[in-house]
Amino acid sequence: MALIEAKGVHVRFGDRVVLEEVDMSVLEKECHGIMGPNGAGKTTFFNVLTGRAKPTRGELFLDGENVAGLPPHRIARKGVARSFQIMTLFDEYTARDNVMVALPQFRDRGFDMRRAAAGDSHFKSEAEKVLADVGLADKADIRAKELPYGDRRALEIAVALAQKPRVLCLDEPTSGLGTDGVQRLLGLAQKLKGKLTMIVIEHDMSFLFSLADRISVLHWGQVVARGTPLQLQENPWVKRSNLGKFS
Amino acid sequence: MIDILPHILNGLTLGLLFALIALGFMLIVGLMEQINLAHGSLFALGAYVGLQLLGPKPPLPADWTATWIALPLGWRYALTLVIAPAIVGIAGAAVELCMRRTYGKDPLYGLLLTFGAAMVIEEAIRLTWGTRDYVLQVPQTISGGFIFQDLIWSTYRFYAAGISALIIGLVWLVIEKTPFGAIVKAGAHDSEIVRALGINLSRLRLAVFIFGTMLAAVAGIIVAPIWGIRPHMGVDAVVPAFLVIVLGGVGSFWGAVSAGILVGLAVGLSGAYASEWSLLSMYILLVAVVTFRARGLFGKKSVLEA
Amino acid sequence: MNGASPNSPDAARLITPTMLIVWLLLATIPLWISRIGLYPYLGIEILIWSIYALSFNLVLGTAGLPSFGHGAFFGIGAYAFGLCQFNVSSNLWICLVVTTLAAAFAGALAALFISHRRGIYYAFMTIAFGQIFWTIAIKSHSITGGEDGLLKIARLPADFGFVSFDLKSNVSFYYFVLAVFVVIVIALWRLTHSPYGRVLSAIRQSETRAAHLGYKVWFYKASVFAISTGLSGLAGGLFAMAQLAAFPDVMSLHQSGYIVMMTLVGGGLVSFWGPVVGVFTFLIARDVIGAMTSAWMLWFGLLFIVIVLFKPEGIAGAFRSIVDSAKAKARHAQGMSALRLLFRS
Amino acid sequence: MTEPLIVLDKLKKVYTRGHFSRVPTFTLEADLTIDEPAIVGVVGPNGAGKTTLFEMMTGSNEPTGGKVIVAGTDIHRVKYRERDRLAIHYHQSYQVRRFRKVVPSFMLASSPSKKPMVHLFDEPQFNPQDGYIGFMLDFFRKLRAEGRLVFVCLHPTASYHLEILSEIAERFLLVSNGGVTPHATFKSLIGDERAKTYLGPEMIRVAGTLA
Repeated sequence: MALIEAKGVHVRFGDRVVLEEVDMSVLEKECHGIMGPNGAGKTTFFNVLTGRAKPTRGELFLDGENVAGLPPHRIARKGVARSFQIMTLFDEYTARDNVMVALPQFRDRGFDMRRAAAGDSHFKSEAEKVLADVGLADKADIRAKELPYGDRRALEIAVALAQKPRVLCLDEPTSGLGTDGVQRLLGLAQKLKGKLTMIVIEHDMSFLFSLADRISVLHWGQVVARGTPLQLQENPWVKRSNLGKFS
Repeated sequence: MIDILPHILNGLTLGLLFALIALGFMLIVGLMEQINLAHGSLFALGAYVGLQLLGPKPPLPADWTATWIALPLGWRYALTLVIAPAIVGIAGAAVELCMRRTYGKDPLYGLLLTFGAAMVIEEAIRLTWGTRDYVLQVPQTISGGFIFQDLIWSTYRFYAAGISALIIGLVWLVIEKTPFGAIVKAGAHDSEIVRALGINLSRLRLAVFIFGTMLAAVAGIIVAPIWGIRPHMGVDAVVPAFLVIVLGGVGSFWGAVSAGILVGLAVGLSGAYASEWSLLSMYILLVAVVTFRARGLFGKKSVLEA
Repeated sequence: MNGASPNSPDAARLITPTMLIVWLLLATIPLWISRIGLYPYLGIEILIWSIYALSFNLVLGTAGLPSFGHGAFFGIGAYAFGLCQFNVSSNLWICLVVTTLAAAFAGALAALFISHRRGIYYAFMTIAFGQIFWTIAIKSHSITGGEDGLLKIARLPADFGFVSFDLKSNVSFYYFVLAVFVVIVIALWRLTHSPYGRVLSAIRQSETRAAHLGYKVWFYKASVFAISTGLSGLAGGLFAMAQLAAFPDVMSLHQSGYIVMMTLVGGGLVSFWGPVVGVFTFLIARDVIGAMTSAWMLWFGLLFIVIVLFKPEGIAGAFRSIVDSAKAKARHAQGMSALRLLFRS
Repeated sequence: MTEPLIVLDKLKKVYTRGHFSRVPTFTLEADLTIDEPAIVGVVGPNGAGKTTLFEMMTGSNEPTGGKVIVAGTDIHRVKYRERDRLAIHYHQSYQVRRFRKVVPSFMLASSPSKKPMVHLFDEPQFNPQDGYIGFMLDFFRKLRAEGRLVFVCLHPTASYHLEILSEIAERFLLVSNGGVTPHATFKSLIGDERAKTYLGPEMIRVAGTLA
């Protein structure tokens, strides 16, 4: 059975279709790509999936339980972590503190007012472990807003990973990255693949083709195509664009 | 049932005044996404400048004074409605020029700056005019009262409500039907577009701010004969103005107008039965509405929420 | 981050060197304050308002919640202290606990309505609640004395069982308030650097992110509001003791604005001690400028505008940025050497 | 399916200027019927009225005269929020347009259908670099296979636009000077004099090789 199952998820805003009866299923430990042009509704789908937006109608099952319309913190506690297209970090915190606050153990102690957070070396080492995973080990003490762009992207992912999620949702992780940055990210994503369920929104086709197990193409708020990268690459127009055969 | 009619009428006239007071505030909040806490002080300043213009020592060049005093009161009053806001507009311009440094930062800074400006204006008023109460003279035709169905009605209240409605209508026309209004609206939604159109955004903001300030001043002159003139009147005005804006929904013109009338009715009606507590009714109204409707009655999403 | 940088060694301490210095300085105030032309009562005022401002900054600086009606809770504390003393008990400790709980309860009530709101709507709702409590205080003549206030509040003795201190003189009362101040400073320092404080600060930086990390944001916002209003109420109770009365004036919108002003002028957004610096500046400016001109608010208003325009982080912030830029220079030098290492390898 | 999918019955839109003496500035007229599911290519110069036509077909722009009947229902008599269950307009602009509500919603009928029967794609971005074109075309075919009517409005500026048009569309509409002319084949479309002047000689030459 699929871990995530969207059934007829529908979001409208005025006369604009944002999501039109979207069905989608994501298997456990699968890496599922969502691609499509700008304004296609990809981020809205993520917002519905993570509780940031309520669908007008439709159901969204996470491990058999309908989570559509639950608030973000409830969904997060069920093990869904996300990154944001427009990076949303705790800018004044250091990289380590950003990750530390994301740890579930820290969250469980969120109402502890008596002990100093800094005094707990356990949190510190946990956070540093996650930072090392994304290659930020030596930047733990730098404040998020002072990190270079590529590192901020990596930190976004670290924050999501720190939640020990079952489902990791990445919203356009390559946006704004140079070729080197994309390669580094691809390496990181491939390391994670198979360890947890991943849903990756991406505009960059070649990135997804080399990463995802299955891809859904979203346009006009609807799934216009889906399949494995191999199947999708069979499309004559895709072939032509890959070969650069356009006059 | 008949007994309640005067209270409804009273509430309606009061509501139009609230809407008028909120109007300039609404323009600045809705179109510029800036909260002008000095609105109340500028409102009070309008009343004081009006008072000075209609008094024995008008703030005019010496050789004009004689001509001015010689004019009939009705004329002077009508001209005051234009001149006083123009003078207060200068103060508004000064506030906006200071405020420029806060654009693009947390809206909190704009709010704090105008809080400071409010303090300064209020203190300046205290220094210039002292702390005593004044009464604003109005022409005979609109003062006094009349008797209708055994009740005495104040002529001025009806005049004030009428002129409020008129000004609200005019402002609506300016926003909806003139190129200025169109640009101003575009400026609120997307300043990039305005820049791309080659419009000087900072001049536009200045213009909107001055316009809002002048509306505050007009409201001050119109409301002064009813509430009286004292340094504290600014706070008395700015709080209902906030309320009206939040209740109506930030950025919604008719939201503000209908919320003004709603607040007026709430105060008017509760005043009839529990006059001690009438001011409380508007806060309770606000809490009740905002609890259930996050953005007020007709509000749209705004950067001020983030 | 509110307070010293979270990774400074001070963050984990219960009592920091700065605290000791501040307390020592404050402890000497009664010895010299009269000599510089001021008076001991000013010291009491400064301490009480400092407690109030520190508690307020928990909401504004740490959690980033724009509360513009906090005066109401200070006032509720003042009334609660008086009413408890008249009707419940003449034990100082019971009265102070009741005071704190009453204000926290009122705060929690307001928080239930406002905690789901953000930004401007949050601010306006706090104003509305402030005005509601203020109106109630003014209009309930039979309970609060209306505009005349609640008079004849006594400074109850601080009874420790084995020893009891009489607080009637300003100097002894000063030391009592200082003791409360010491406790509050320790508690708030701990709280801001605890996991709870970290979460609040995270919420300030990005409510969205915090929610997606699984934090029940509204509950944090509500709880910190209740804690802050409770402590503000405690300050209000002390103020009632200081004034020997409770007046509705402290609950007005103006007074609520002043606490925001003090906190910001001092630099509450960036520093733990900012609110205290702000209270000092404000109250001393009031007395010093006030002695020279009757328009002290005009000058202070202008000063405030200048600070917002040019140093929005406030006085403590300005100090901090000087220290930070010195540190940044040092870090820059380090970074360069790291770069060199990289190229060599 | 007995009812035609769309009927534009003497549809007319007149834009005027001035409040008192109304001067017509632009008039659009259309009269046609499409019975079967199909993919219809729509071309025409900017300002010829394509968007107005689409808006009237989806019920967001009230016509001056005539009717739009979608699958047997007059779309302008359906509740505002249910009109998208009949015909849906996918446009490029990110602006959300609200319906101009003339009649309150409760006085209008419900939509008989749950899913839209007519899909209008207003100048979809066919960007050759990202390769989405193939998926988009497949999607049009899928909708058509499900028995729906698909309109694709294009403003050909590159030769592959013409390629797309000739590959995907089965019938055509030329919107020009306020008139709507149906064409059964790509050949007849590019044979139309108005299409020739609109596309220009170079594009017509390319089109000739495709037809």
